[in-house]
Amino acid sequence: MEKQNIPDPIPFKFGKKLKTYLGIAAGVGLLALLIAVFVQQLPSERIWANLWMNALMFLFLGLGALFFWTVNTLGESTWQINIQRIMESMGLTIPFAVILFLVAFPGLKDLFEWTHTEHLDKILQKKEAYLNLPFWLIRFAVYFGMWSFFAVYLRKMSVKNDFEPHEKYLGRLRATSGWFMVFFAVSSSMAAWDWLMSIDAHWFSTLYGWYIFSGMFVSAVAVIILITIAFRHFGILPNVNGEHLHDLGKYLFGFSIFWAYLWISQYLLIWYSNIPEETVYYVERVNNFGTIFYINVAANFLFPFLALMTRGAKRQPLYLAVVAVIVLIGHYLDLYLAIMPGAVGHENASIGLLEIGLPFFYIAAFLGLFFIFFEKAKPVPENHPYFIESSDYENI
Amino acid sequence: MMHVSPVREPLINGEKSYNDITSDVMAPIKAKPGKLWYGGLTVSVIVMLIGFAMIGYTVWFGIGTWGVNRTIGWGWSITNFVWWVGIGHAGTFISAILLLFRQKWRTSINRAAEAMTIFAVMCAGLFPLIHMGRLPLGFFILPYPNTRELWVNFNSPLLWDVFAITTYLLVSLLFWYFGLIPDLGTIRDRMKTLWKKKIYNFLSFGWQGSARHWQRHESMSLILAGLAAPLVLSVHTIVSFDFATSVIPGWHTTIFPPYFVSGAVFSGFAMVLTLMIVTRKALNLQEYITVGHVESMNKVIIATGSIVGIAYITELFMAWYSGVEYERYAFMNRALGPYAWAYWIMMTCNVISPQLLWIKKLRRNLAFTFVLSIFINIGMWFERFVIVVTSLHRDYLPSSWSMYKPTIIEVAIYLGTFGLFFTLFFIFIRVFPVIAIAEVKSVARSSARKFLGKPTKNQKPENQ
Amino acid sequence: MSEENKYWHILEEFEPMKDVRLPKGREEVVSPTSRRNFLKVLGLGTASAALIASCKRPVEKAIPYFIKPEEITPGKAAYYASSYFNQNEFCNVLVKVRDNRPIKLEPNPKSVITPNGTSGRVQASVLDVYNVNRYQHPQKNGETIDWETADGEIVSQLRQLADSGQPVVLLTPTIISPSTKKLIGEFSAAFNAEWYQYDAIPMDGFRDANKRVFGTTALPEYHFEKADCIVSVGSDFLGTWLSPVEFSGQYAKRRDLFNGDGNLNRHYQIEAGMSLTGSNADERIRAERADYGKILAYIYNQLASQRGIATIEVPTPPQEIIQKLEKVLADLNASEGKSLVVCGDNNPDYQVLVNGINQMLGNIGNAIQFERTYNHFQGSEKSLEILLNSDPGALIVWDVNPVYNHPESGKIKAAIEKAPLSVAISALPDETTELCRYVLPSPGYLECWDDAEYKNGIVSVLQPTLHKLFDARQAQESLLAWLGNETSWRDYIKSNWASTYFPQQSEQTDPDLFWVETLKKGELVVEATPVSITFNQFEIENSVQNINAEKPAEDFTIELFENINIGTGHGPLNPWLHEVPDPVTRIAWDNYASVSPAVAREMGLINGDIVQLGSLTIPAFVQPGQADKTISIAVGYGRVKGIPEELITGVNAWPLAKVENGFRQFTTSGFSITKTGGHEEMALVQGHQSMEGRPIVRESTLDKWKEDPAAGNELHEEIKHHHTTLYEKHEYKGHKWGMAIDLNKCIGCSACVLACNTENNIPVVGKKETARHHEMHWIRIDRYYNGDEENPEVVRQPVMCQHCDNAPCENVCPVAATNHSSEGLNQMAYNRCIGTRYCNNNCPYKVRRFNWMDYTGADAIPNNRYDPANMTLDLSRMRHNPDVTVRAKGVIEKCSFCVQRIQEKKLTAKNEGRQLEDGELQPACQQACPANAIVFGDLNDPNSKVSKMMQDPRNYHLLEELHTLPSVGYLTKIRNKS
Amino acid sequence: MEAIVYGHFTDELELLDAVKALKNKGIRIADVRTPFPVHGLDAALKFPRSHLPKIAFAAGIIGGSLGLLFQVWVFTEGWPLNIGGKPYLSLPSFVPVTFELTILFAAFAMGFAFLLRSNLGPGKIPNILDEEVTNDHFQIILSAKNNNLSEAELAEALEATGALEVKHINAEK
Repeated sequence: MEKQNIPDPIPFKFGKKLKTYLGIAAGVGLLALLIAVFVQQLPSERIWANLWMNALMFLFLGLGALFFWTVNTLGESTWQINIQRIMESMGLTIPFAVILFLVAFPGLKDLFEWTHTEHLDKILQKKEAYLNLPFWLIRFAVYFGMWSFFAVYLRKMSVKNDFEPHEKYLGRLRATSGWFMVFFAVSSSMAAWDWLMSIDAHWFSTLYGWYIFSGMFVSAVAVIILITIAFRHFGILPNVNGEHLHDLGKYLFGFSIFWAYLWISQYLLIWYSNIPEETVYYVERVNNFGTIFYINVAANFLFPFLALMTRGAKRQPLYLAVVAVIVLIGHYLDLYLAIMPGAVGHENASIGLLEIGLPFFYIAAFLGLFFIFFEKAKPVPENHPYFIESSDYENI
Repeated sequence: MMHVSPVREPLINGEKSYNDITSDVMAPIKAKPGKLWYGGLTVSVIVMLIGFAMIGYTVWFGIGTWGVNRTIGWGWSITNFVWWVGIGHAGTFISAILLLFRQKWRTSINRAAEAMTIFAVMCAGLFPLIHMGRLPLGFFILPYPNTRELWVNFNSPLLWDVFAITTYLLVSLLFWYFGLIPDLGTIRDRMKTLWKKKIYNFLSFGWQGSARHWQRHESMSLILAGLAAPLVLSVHTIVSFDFATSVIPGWHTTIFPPYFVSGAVFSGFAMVLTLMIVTRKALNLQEYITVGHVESMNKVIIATGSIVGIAYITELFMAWYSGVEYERYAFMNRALGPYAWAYWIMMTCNVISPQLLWIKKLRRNLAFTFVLSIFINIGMWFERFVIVVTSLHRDYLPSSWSMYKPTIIEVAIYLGTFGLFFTLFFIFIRVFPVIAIAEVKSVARSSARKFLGKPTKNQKPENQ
Repeated sequence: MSEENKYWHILEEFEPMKDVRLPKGREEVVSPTSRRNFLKVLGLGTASAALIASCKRPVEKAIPYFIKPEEITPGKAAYYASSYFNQNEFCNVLVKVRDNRPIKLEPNPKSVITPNGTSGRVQASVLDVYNVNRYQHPQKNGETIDWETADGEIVSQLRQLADSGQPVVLLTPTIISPSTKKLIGEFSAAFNAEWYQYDAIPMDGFRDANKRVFGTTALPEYHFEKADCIVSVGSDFLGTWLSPVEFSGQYAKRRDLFNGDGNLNRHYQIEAGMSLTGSNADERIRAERADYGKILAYIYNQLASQRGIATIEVPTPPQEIIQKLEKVLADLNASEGKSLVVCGDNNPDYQVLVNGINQMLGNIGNAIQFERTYNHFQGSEKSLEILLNSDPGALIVWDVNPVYNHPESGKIKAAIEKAPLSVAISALPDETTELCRYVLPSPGYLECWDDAEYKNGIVSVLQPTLHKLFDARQAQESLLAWLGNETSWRDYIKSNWASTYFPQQSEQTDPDLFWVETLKKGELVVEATPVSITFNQFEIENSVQNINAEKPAEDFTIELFENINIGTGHGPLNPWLHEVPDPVTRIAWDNYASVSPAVAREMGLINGDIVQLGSLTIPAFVQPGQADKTISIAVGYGRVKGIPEELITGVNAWPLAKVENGFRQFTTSGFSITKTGGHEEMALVQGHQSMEGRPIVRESTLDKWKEDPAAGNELHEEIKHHHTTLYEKHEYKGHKWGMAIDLNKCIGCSACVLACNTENNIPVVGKKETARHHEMHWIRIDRYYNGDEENPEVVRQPVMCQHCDNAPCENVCPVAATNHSSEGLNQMAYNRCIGTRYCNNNCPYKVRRFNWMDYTGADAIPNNRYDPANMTLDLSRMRHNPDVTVRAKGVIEKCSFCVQRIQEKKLTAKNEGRQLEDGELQPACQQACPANAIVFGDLNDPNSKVSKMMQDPRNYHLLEELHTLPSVGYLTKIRNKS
Repeated sequence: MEAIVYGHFTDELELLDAVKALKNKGIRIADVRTPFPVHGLDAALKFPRSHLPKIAFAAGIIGGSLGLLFQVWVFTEGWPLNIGGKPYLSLPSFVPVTFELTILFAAFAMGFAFLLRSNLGPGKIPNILDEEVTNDHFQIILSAKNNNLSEAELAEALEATGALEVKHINAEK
């Protein structure tokens, strides 16, 4: 195929207009929160649960992107070089997620049954060696410390290569990605246990960590897709062509299926042997959160599966964007299902102003930070040896 | 053409021209087989026949000739089954998933790997049949219409296996053979003797390399890959269901599906390495299956091996975290009970040893890789042994606890499947191209710096 | 129809008897048939008839199946009242007969003595009839001869001897048959013959003690149900002592918390080896065998001094035992007149002390009564000595095997060889018959006419249910023949009854009808004159002297005991009895020397290490709770003569017994153990002894129970409360079968196991296979130890298929061979099973059994049979229950809740147009259980006993936390200990 | 067989240029034969995308739904059995078999479609003009019939693109 001549990139500017938009969005979010607290006077656990849920979602986007970038680096793949800066900048939001978590900390007692050390039943006493606040906090610190470190360091290496191109930076990128992968493999699961699974303190599932990871990854890809399409639209990333969208689309498609695979694996196995200590988790969700339970599967599996089956679908920007948005909402619901039944309970939990409004604040915060970081560096790592290769390949 | 960055390591060495590729790969098919080959084949056939004899013995006298008992109903038979199926995952993984991920290095190994897959699945498929108490009535597991309108139990993971394994075998065969067609055409046109030409012509379905055929062929391969990728996952997932759906501590755990799959790919790649490192020497294909390929495969091994390792640890931790005494005991018993040795062999071979591959030198060291790959094969066998036997031998009621020791019969049957496997493999390397000729050609240019075409009589010198 | 002749079915009815009107409703008494059964019978029935040409009813006519004889309906079972007696076991039974073949023995619920259940041996005894090793013809010096010549020769020789005045000796086991006694009397008169009775494990010491203390040799009858406090010094009264089946029932009555008043008895067991009874005790006091005397004397002294009776001078038992005894004494005093002290030793002096103690406690007349005294255990060592010294001219040995089981068998051997005429009357070849010149085959008891007076005034009948399989003749018939008496043995009995018992009763007015009615009932109870007793205090002192005279035991003491299955040696030819693991050690097919863990550790012994004990080389077994200085060995093993190779197991321990001042004793001291270095793998079916702290058998104490009936069972409520499910339970309209097992009543006797074997055609797999854990039993009795190995507490749990409503096994069968019936049964379609064993793996209870090899010969492949115990020979196969499929190689089998019985009873009820009554339908295990620990019934019927038991706060389900929803419930074990 | 002209290339890039050149001249190309799939060739020849994927999709749907419906029928209509207390319609249990049948049908339907569409199959006799095309030669075939040019002209045009060993096969021969 012949090369279409590519226009020069329009430099990205985090301008006033954009800032005001984000400001408004943030305002809406805060307003929703204030109304929930003072006007609706919702039960405290529901407030905390929402803060917790959104903080997690915020983290997932950054962490997922960081994982996506590192895994591609290790795979020596090239197609993503053009949009690598998006992943880098998303990763840099991780350190700021800490604040959002800290905001929710006062609510830990409301969220986690096991924090009530004064009355723990037999099972929880057995778990106390792991599920106790001090140790939990230490782990919290370690996860964030390491993730932030990797995010920042990797970005540094990547940017350095722009100015003084050198093999060594890429070497470091690869090596560090390797170490990150090792740490991530362990920490992602453990974090899932600590922050989500232990909400239903008695319940346990070995698969849980990987299940949460798959959801995280899909959400991150969805966001990457949205940003990529936007930047392409505004000519910030002119090199990005149908092939890149096609690949991103494939990832969204493939990993939605992967998520579904883990979902059915976990559900089927628990459904099959029907042992109370396990079924209790699903019984609660099927009986009292039925609608969301099924919407979750539909939005995160059936929809993307059917919508992205064809080649054209994956290459059509607008179409792809719509799918990405829906999947993103789907995984927000997935998170809702993971947290609310345990933390809030079906009497109090529901999707209202708070659940719909609050996310805007976090979206604003996320995008704001993202734009700041994206602005700081070149839109593409043009000195990356695979750069040309990345702009010129084709999906057979 | 797609651009390939100069920093990349060439996929094949020796500045091969298209013609070189054809003749190099076809060399073993044209040449007279050597002593080594005949020797190998004879040994394999003998071992295979002994195995079959022992199967006959088992069917005749009953499963009582094995070491299994009222407590441990499955011993080596199912261990071997899972092990072989696992090995049978590399091929399709390589040619399907790596294709989707555009890993070009796969082209040199996918053909042989797929063949290996098919043979391994054949060996695997034997065991669920043999381990039946009433093999002659085995056909009951098929939902065939009968006068009693009695159907099978679609709740049973064993039944799911029947469908999964069959589908996997058939689709892998299809994928593999359709990939072969163009190369068979190539061979046909190089064959001098008429009867060989005729046979290969029959096999090559009349391939003539038309652009339209190529186009369809490519698009079909892609879709087949798209279908095979989830299929690969599903097969070992369903195998893992055999255990995970039960209520036995150590069997019933949700992480099994993904963990079995990565374990399967892990062991599969190990087996591919074991075979390839020998084959490339024997058939002198070093320039096609390069150290680079070995390294790439080693990377997959680290990845999958680590996933498996994490799964082990997750299981162990969750057993404790669950606070369920049966779970806790089951895993305590794995690590410290009478079968602890098996557990630690598994741990050493599957989790610890692959970590050495973080060192680039070792990744690229053939001898080391070969030894390691064999370690992994052993380790993965023991993983299945640990899961099957250690979980069963001490389950809920201590009154029924027991121990298991295989009999010579079981051992012989297991070895017999090796006989079968290698018999098929030896035949394969003689009649089919071990490397996908066309696919290698399509990536050859990126690896060679100079013009590839072979000069023809009336070609102008400056063309060169 | 009336309850009376529900089962009652007798042979006279088949004989033309104008003078007797046939009882009405005979057709009903036989069970209904179904098409399935009928076809089976045509097959199996005719086949078996063809196999054994002489297989006929005692009526002198053959039975062609083509013309149906009026007394046989193919596929319908008939039941005949009869009795089983062997040494220490007596049961009134109903013999289930299908197509001319007795196939099952069931307790006779009308019985006065054993209404509840039977022992395991009784269940297994049906197999003895179909024993290929039986003598098939009379023999002389090993040559087959016919009866005429045999009789001729024997009689002439007897005459000569009678004339020459050389003593003719008749050596029999204890005879409790009044008619036989009468006949023997006539015989002795005619040939001035001496008659001696011989018991392998005698009670002459006991009788002697009674003579000394109470002035009568009678064995009193015991009423364990009357005792609040039972103290047993080495007496295995639930297993083998005196009348175990009877005692089990009495004992269980007082362990019943469900419909009992919670007034449990308290049971102390003082013993050296862990006996079945000891393992059931509320408190077991571990004592050296050699200290029994001292302990009894100590108890006596304490009680005496408290009552101001003269105490006696004796060495005291070890200190720690004295401490433990305080509680015992307290309880004995507390329950004066309502207690019972028993001792299992044949040492008269011990028994004297026991009598003294019971006298003091006022138990005589309460728990111990002299009205209906026991007639068995007539054998006496003293008389045997007389015999041996009288060098007899003729020795007629009738169904006893002293050459094998007497410590001084040498003498007996000599006597037999010396005697000019030696005749053995026996069904089976053994060490003794081997030596006799003439061997006259006698039939099994299911082929015999006889009567039995087990207890004074309770007379039962035995009637044949099968024509004699071989050219055999009852001993009594021989005697009649030799007396030249033409009357048949049956008529002899009949007339004897007419003269003896007919006058004693008033119900019947016509002697013939009386006879018929008795045969229907199987039993007659007449007035018994109480034995008057005195009490001689001074005898106590005498015994004490003897006890003082006991030289202190040095080194190890060996105690021989009778194993509940194999008994004194009549078991070895019965594979069923071999294969049932011992309820305490859980070892099948072998005897072994039980040593204490301490000793084992000290000597580095593990189970199966061969040790040398005096003349004996025997595998050792480490038995928790075993006294350190005592080694227990079961007798009855190691028989070699006349036994097929594969059934020769274990070691003959009889030689270690000894005769001591006129009594046979089964304890000897002065042994040392030496390791030979050899090792033998024993068929140990349960390798792990602890529950690992899992809530498998839940127990509590009586006091706790009184506060909270759910004591020890708190988990049940908790788990029920946490039960969640992702799918709803299936509806069970109509019946929903369930079973409740009262762990407090189960004594572990294994009768259920043997009943199940018989009912369900369970194959026998032999020692090797059992050792490989290929055993096939559908029900097993798990045994766990609690506490220290020194003297652990024992809990038991019968486990069979739990028939879970959420059965993990059903889910995974690829061919749906196992699934749930509409009545809640977890059912197996053997024909559909392809033997993946997946169900077995997935069964948390591990109750499924797999046919590892062709144990039954039911599979199509030739020359692959694995049948170490000859259970698939044509003759042995006659035992099969035609209602139950014989499983082929490679299929899974398991407990079916005796579905064939369920169907049968449902049909009966249907035909009679009524509802099934609760308790009418009993699976084999429940029916055989002498302790009534098992209750089966309809869970949908809120008033059924089983439903009520499931509602009991003590009820729980095994592994209920898995939500498998079993249909079997267990009631917690409640120990009555302070 | 109709009269055709064919020429060889030894470098796929030259082949691509040649194809484009001929197309620009408006010459119809009967067939191009290559030893391996040349990227961009189908674009240069203006081939429409293949329909095989659609066939696979359809077949997959059919296979899957057949599988599912059969299982549902067996457990609810055919012979409803109470198995382990599971509901008769135990959908999660039906997932694996349904999935496998989907794949099986899709794969094989497509395989056969490929053969039929390309008129390939066991024992089919190809019409090989030069055996080198399965080795290292790239062959353009022009047919006089569907071009309104003479063989000579076609040959010329072919030569012009730098084709080697241009050969004629005449109808008569």
